[in-house]
Amino acid sequence: MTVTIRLQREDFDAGPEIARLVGARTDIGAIVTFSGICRDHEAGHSVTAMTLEHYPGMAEEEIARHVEEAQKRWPLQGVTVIHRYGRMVPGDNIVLVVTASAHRDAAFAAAEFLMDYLKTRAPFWKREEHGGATSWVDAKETDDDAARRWTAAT
Amino acid sequence: MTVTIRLQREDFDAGPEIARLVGARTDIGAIVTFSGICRDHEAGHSVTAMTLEHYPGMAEEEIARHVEEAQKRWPLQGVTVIHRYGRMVPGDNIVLVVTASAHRDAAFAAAEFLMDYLKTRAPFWKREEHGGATSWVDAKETDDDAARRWTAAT
Amino acid sequence: MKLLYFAWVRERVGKADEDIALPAEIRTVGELMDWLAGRGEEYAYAFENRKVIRAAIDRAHVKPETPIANAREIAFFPPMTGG
Amino acid sequence: MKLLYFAWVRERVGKADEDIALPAEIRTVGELMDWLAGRGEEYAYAFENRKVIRAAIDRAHVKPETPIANAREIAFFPPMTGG
Repeated sequence: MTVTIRLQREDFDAGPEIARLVGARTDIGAIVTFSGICRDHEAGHSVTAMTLEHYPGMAEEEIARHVEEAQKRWPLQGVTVIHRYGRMVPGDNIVLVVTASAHRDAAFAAAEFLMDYLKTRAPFWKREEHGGATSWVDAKETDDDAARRWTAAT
Repeated sequence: MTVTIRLQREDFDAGPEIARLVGARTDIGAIVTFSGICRDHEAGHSVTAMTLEHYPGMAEEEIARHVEEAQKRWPLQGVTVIHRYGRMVPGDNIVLVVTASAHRDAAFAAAEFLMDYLKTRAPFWKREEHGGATSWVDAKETDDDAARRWTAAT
Repeated sequence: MKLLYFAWVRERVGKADEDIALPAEIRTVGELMDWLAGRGEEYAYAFENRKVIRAAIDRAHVKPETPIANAREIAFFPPMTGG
Repeated sequence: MKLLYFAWVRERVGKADEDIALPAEIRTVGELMDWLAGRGEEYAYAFENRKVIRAAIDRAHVKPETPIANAREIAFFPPMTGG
């Protein structure tokens, strides 16, 4: 199991991250990649920029705990999580999750699981800029609901 | 809605395909990418190579029909499907599906939907090479079940 | 009418496609499979288990009971294994 | 003990972190929030709606009833909005 977790201010590129995760392995059948991108709108209003604050140390540890949990639930061969912090404008990458497995259902499920948990449990906070003002983004109930589906059945 | 469907003998690279789909748009929030890769094993036996035969013309049309169906079901901003044919060895890319949406649940669902349908409805057939022999890959019931879940509820 | 064969159906029939003049009494895809199966050993082998063979008319999936009607191109093949 | 504040909790308190000597009678995270809220206007404002504030002890999520025990680092922050 190849695990890469990185928090960084810099941009990332999905292609090389996928290639790095696969490397010379020939037992991987499915790679699922999620790229989260800064949008120009949010709940009906426009967004001109966004700043992501994080809790250094805890963010890495919390992501690592969820990667471990994903490994327990699905037969994974590799996971990469990259989360940016700092200021981003619409079109900029925010987060990348890559999961590798012999089978596509495991790769899809693990990527969704990790994204739902990053949204609701990883210590990141978004502050939006819109029309000269800034405001902290409220947590969404739909994100909490999405995260809860992974515990409801167990 | 940006739709790209390509059948090709040549390899592809997920990174540039994602970048092409996003382009200069700033309204996309989520990109889900599925890469299907030729594995060195299948149902317990080793695989040294695989040849993909397809029905030219119908393959493109069938994929286009499912992309249209995905657009009806989810608010998508772009879909790219690339499927290779010809001979591949373990580690080679076989298929790429990229879905773009403002929201991650739509992007995930559409990518899974398209993969389930590519597996069971797109006219491609795999012939494996293993230990000097070749054999046609049998369709999997689990793939049929996966495809059926998209119709069961409607 | 053009017939196309893919994967092991193609291998068993021994050709990828052929042009054929159908008897007028063949009205459905299933009837066409029955008729083809009687055209010789290789066809009998290809169509021995008709339940697993899929068909497409003019590049769209159809069922055995689908009428052939004005089909230009009919294809027979095993269950798909793409993706 | 080190206290950390993030996002609007940090903005309201007016600092990102501080070292603090806690009274011995404070045993849980919830009791610590109550005590902090009484430390002045900016704290009262930051902790006015304690139900929405989340906490972590030594970089792991905890609930208000979690004992502080031997915590080295306690953080307070709003619900997370990453990803």
